[in-house]
Amino acid sequence: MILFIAKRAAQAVLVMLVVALIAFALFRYVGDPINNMVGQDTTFEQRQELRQTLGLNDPFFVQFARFVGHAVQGDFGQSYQLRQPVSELIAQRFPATFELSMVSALMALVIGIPMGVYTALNRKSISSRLFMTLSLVGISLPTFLIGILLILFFGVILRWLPTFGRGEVVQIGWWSTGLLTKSGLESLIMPAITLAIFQMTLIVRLVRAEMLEVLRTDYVKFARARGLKPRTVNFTIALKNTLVPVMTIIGLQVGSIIAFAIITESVFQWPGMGLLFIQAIHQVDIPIMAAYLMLIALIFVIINLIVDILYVVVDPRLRVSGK
Amino acid sequence: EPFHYAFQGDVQSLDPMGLNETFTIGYLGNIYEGLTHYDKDMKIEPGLATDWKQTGPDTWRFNLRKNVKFHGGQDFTAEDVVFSWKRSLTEGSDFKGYGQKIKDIKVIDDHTIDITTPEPNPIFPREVVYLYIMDKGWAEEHNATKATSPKAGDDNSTYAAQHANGTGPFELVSRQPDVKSTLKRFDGYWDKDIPTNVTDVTFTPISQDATRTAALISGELDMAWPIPLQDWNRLENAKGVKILHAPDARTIFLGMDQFRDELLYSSVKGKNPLKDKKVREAMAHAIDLKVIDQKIMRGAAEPAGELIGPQINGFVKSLNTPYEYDPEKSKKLLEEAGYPDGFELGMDCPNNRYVNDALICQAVAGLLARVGIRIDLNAQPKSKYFAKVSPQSGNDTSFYLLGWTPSTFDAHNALFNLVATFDTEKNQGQFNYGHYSNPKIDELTDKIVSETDQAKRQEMITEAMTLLKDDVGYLPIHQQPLSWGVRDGVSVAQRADDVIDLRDVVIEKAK
Amino acid sequence: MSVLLDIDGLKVVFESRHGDVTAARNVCLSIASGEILGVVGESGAGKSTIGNAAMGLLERPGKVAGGTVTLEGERIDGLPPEAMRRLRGAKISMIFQDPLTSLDPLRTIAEQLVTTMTTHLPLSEREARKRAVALMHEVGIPDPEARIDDYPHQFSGGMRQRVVIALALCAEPNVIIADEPTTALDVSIQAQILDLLRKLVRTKGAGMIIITHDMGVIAEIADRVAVMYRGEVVEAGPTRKILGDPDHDYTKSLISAVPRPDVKLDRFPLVEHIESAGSRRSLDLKTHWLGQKRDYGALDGPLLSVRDLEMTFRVGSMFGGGRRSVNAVDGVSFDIAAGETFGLVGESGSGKSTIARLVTGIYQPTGGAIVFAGTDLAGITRRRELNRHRRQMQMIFQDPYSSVNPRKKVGAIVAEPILFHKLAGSRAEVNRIVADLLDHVGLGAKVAGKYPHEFSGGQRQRISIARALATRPRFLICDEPTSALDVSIQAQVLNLLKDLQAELGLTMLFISHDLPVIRQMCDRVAVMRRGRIEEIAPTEDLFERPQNEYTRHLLKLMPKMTGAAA
Amino acid sequence: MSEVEGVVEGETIGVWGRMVQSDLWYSFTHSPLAMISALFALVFILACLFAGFVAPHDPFNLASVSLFDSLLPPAWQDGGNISYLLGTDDQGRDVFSTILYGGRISLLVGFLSVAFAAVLGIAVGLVAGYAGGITDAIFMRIADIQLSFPAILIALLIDGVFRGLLPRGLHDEVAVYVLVLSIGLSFWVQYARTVRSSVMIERTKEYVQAGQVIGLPPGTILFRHILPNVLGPVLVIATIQLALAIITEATLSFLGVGVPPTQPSLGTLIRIGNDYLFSGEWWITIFPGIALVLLVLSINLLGDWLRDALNPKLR
Ligand SMILES: Nc1ncnc2c1ncn2[C@@H]1O[C@H](COP(=O)(O)OP(=O)(O)OP(=O)(O)O)[C@@H](O)[C@H]1O
Ligand SMILES: Nc1ncnc2c1ncn2[C@@H]1O[C@H](COP(=O)(O)OP(=O)(O)OP(=O)(O)O)[C@@H](O)[C@H]1O
Ligand SMILES: [Mg+2]
Ligand SMILES: [Mg+2]
Repeated sequence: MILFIAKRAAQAVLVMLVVALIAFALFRYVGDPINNMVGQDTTFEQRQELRQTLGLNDPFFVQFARFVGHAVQGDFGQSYQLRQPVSELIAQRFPATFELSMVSALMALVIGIPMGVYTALNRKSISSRLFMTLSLVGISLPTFLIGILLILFFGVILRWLPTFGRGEVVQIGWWSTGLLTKSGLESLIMPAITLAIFQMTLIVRLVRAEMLEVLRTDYVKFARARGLKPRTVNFTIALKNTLVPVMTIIGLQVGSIIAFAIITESVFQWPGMGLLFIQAIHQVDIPIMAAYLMLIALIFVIINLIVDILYVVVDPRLRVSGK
Repeated sequence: EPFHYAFQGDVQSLDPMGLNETFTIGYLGNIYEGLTHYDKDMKIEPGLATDWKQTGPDTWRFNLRKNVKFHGGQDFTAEDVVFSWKRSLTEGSDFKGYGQKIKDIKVIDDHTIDITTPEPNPIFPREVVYLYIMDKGWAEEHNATKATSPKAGDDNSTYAAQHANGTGPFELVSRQPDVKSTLKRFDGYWDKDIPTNVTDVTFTPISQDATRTAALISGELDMAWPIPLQDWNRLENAKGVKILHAPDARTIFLGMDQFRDELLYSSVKGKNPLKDKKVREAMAHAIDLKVIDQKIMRGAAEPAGELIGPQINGFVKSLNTPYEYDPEKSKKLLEEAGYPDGFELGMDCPNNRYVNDALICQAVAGLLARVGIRIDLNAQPKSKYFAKVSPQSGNDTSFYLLGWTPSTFDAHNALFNLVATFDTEKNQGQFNYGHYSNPKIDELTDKIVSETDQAKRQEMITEAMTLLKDDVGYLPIHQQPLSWGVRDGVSVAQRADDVIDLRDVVIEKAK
Repeated sequence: MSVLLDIDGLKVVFESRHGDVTAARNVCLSIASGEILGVVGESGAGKSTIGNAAMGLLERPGKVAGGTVTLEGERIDGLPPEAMRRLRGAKISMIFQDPLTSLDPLRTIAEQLVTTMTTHLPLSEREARKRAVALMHEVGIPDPEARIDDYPHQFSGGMRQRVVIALALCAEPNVIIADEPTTALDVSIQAQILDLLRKLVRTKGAGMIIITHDMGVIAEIADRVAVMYRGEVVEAGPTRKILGDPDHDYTKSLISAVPRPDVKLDRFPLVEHIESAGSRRSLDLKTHWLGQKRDYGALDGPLLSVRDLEMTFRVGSMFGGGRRSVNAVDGVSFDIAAGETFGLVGESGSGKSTIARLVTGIYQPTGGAIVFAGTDLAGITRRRELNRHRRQMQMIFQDPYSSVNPRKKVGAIVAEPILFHKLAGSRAEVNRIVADLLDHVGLGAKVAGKYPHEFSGGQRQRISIARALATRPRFLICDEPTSALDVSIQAQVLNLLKDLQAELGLTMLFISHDLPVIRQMCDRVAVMRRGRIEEIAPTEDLFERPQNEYTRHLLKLMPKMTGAAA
Repeated sequence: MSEVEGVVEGETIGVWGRMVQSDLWYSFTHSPLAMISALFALVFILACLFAGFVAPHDPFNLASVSLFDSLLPPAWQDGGNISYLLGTDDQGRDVFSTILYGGRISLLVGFLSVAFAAVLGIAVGLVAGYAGGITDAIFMRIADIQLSFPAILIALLIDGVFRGLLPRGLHDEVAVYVLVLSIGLSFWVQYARTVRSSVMIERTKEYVQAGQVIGLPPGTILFRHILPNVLGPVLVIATIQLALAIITEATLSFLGVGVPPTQPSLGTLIRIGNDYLFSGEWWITIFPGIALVLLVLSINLLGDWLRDALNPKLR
């Protein structure tokens, strides 16, 4: 186990190096940071000077090497725009994104999995067909549209929920949480729903598809033949077997919820990493982009590691290493 | 009274020498002050200087205000002015341009200084509005004597980018980039006569137009801008909010590549049709500014014929009549120029910089298509757009849209940056992406800069602008509108540079 | 004796777009307490279907179209699902035919047993677990304390079958429907299980239906026998009567096809009653594609020679502790001469299937050599070279359920090797060959368009056989090829194998625990136990003069069909 | 009787005959939902393909679009114009025609990118799951790398590279393929990881061993035997991602990579209309929105049906 994790940690480092490499190759195409860093009165020469100072004229692998050199020491540089250490910025933003993602992931799972099971068990019933169809409407509308429609309805017309931001937050150490205040919770509702809808649809459909397969297996039949309670058969036996393949996607989804809450965050002006990142793209704030991408790489490596470990925890067949 | 407002972007840095960007310096103008100050009509009024006069062609005497305290309790003295000026010239500063307008400062006494300029400068008081004064002691204490550098690991701290200590009517309470910044009224502010009754100010950046508008309508904000033009109707009809609008000092215009022998993006090979004045004229007559105003800008813009607007010193009213819309004439001109079937032309356009920028470009493309000029539109976010069209990549464009507000509110700024021949040596024409060039205008521009006789100066500006218009060097489109949404019961002064000065915000007592 | 279960006039149909299939019609069966009813019949006759129907477990598209099922005087067909559920496991239980897929792969044996018990019996988890261990011991799992926390995939087929039995019995039902409970077991375990079942029925006054095609088992355990043929009960009566003096033609032919444990015959007595499964043409191997011989170079020495073969599985969690090794094959050596049939018998889990997989290259041995036709397969690294040799080998798999791809039609499954190795000229010829093969294994050419799940276990096994034959192999490994087949089909298939061998000089490694079958089929036999070979001897010598203690033990336990008319 | 009529392979009944007789067709004709969905999808796709004939206007021809006609409401509302059935957008393009013309781009991008992602992802997943070990580790780490880049950045990269490599003027032609490539590249991981996990289970089954014994090369075993058994979830993801791809395309176009604003796709049209939701010009969003929802709905319902129909056990 320790060996396994050590191996994966080594791979993670490699992954992050490659991510950084690609990132630096890519930054050339995002635009020019200088223009956003200076006012219109700044002369051409001063711009060139600034470019030189920042090392933007260096070949990209020189920039890359410099970045890695610093990153190894835990220094991800300073935001061009905000003139603040990037690690500080990300630490400030992480809690917001994390809380939002976890709440919506939870929402997607708590609604998605039982719904998937239900629709698989009652494959032909009107209600499950209706649900399957309705769930599609949610995903065929773009996220930004869903967000705006929610704002329009609950924020502007009904005025039930705040339209933007995170509400009051409570500071616990470096972590800021919105889960402890009323306005924080209220602010969370709409973004979380917006973010969860897509994941939920996917989970419902996947669980249903896998569940249909598993329900036909002999061991489920045998479990029924032993008179086990339907709850045991459907959830303990069938659902668990369903989860092995579904786990992958759920893992990926949780990862991408964290990583790419970009649109939701910018629609609701949710002060998380996604907003920071989209802002950084607009401003070509290379240090932020680089650090963010590395963080996301790390998150995915960790999530995939967890998923791989979970496979083995859930599926004993994978524990054999005979071949 | 609390005041809660939102803009589409955030304050970029709290360092007053950090970024010379309208919103940021506008916001910091509530915390910091310069020697002079714009009033709500963009007229110069005393700031930290009580009065000033030109004592020689290149010397100005400023008398400084007494009994002014910084938020931290320090006294304001001439030392601070000298310090701030020097700081504006340090490496990380984006205000070198302003700093360089000063050659030297001689301290006469604690509250009197003599400033010399490198050359005679008739509009000098305008140049120091945004040279905000910091406290020397405070900066030294926090190792913030240099402007915050964008580069990490430099010995200067980032303290000044996250903290503020000015003399303005509001002091900083907290700031979280892109999330929220709060100010509170500074008790010790020297000017007890400012109209505002605001005590606590919360500022939130909200980047999405729709979200911002929604937050305003739902009552979560007292004020928000910019409000998308198409939402004006909605806001007018909504209870409790109103639209405040006026022409912006910014003029939007189209520029054309007039220096290459063959256009980069065109079907015409071997020659550059845009060098031909007839073609430029044809384009000018093909673009219906009225319909753009009516349909794209919902009637809120001011179609323009001149590169600068009425708010700008040097504006000539007679030149501001747009080129006449006459597609027939356009076609005829094109035919005369040898393009009876028109041609293809690539166009670059930002899509998140100006009000409805991409839409304007699309409309222009549509209008030009009707006379045979087929536009291939490349609309991009501003960071990519500017990277492409600016001199650093060799002005990689054939036809582009740009907007300009002269930061000094003086015509020379526009002539120098947009119209004068592109020349890196002299730093002129840096925004003249199409390299329009007229030696006569260059000559005039050089003279305007130091001409102190206002009447003569105006004459020269008028001449230069007339030459430009005759050449069809640019195709002005309009002055875009300022578009603020304000809650009923809140009164604000809408400045032509799109800055809200909290000194003028008055909130009616809660009903 | 009170009647426990009474099935009266039962009719089951499978609806399909091509019309309804009646899998059982007018079936009447009943059992009293303390009684064991044997149900025999051809594969696909509807035996399992009846069991499912009685349990209320028929799945779409199957449905009960008529008749009644009465349990202890109460009608249970058409009972609401929840009421039916309470009965299942507690009052009436079923042992499924396929042990390999009947167990939840993700939960330990202990968990599965405990849940079942606590669902029906007022037991605490600890008590349940204790009983589970005892039960495991009862069904003959060695070292139950340790193995109860294993997962199903860590057990051999036979062991899993015992677990399935334990699961079916753990809530002490009165009526047990056992669908081929001992098919996958070796004789010693089979004897144990039969003993166990018998004891259960006798002491607890339970009643049991035992579905099987092993006449030996029937003779051993059943009080009465019902013979099913094409969905109908054609004959029923006391065991002695049915086995000794059958009335119905089908029963007669069935009895005659039972392999004799005592004498070795040249061929299996051919089943006269051939009307099942369409027209079962026999092939003229002299002219048929299947008989076309391929030339292999001259060969001196054995065709297959296995030396000191070793296979160690490492089992255990990746989270440190609990890792242990299983020496599934532990220093095995034997030779098989060309044209010979070499038998491999031994208790379940002794490593027979593992040897088969090693020889075919599915597993890489951890030690030893496999020399095929003079070439050491372990020494070849080039895949193509290896394949050239491997192509001459084929294998019939033990588990008919997972050895055919559920997503492919039967025709495509059988055609694949022919197409892949380009063994036939045209698509039409392939189709003809496939049809012939399917016909020949007794499925009928028409099944080509169906999917495997539409077949009974025995029918699926025949698909697997047809597929193996489709490469015209030189060397055939048969891993329990007929364990799921009824004796008439078994005779048919075994005769086919014998014919092929005679015509083509086919060499076979024949794995089975059915000793009579081994005796009929094999030239030499190896007896395996715990990964080692105990004894190798020519068949007749082994059966007549066993040298080894263990061999003698096995032979003693071999069920005999007393009173068989032959 | 225990024998039923089966379809005997190789009978000469012709392609059409075989199709009508096939199980798939049977199941199709017995599922009204599938038939309605197919009908809608077919009509929509055909209308898009032949937009030039079906649409009353050509919204991509700048010369024919007039700003004067912009923001007209649907024909039945006050101020509507019968020539613009569903109203016009901010540039005066006929919404109905733009739905068809733009639908063509959206469909192209959607189908191509999903196909690209699926093919790539499935292939990688199969190989990684089957081979295991180091191959698996390499592919899965590549997937991790891939996952770290949002579609937006990938699109910027590819767009940048294309612009660098291709001569000027070719950009518009390749714009669509840049989109396809970027969206495809950011989608494949889902398939790869899903397929991989299923393959890891499937490869232990005996039918796989049977294939090995026949001598089938790993490729054949993977694609012919294992693949059909792991396709269930893949179909789910593919049908859902179709919607996602169409929407992603709209987002990317906003960032200046992708289709030019003068030729809006369905998603872009929705995005444009999004700006006009508050101001009362709802038709610019709502009609393309409905078109998209119906399209996605019908394709997903077809996908649901297909997945169930392809699973012999569920028939
Ligand atoms: N799901 C199904 N769909 C269609 N036909 C089926 C289905 N399941 C079983 N059948 C048919 O029902 C008949 C009876 O099958 P059953 O499983 O009861 O046979 P069996 O007597 O148990 O055979 P075996 O001894 O080989 O297990 C077979 O002909 C089979 O083809
Ligand atoms: N893939 C595997 N991983 C771990 N252990 C295994 C594996 N395959 C087989 N074994 C173990 O190897 C031993 C021999 O198994 P094998 O399947 O060869 O037995 P068998 O003689 O064929 O038994 P049966 O007659 O029941 O089929 C058993 O103890 C089994 O648990
Ligand atoms: Mg059966
Ligand atoms: Mg075995």
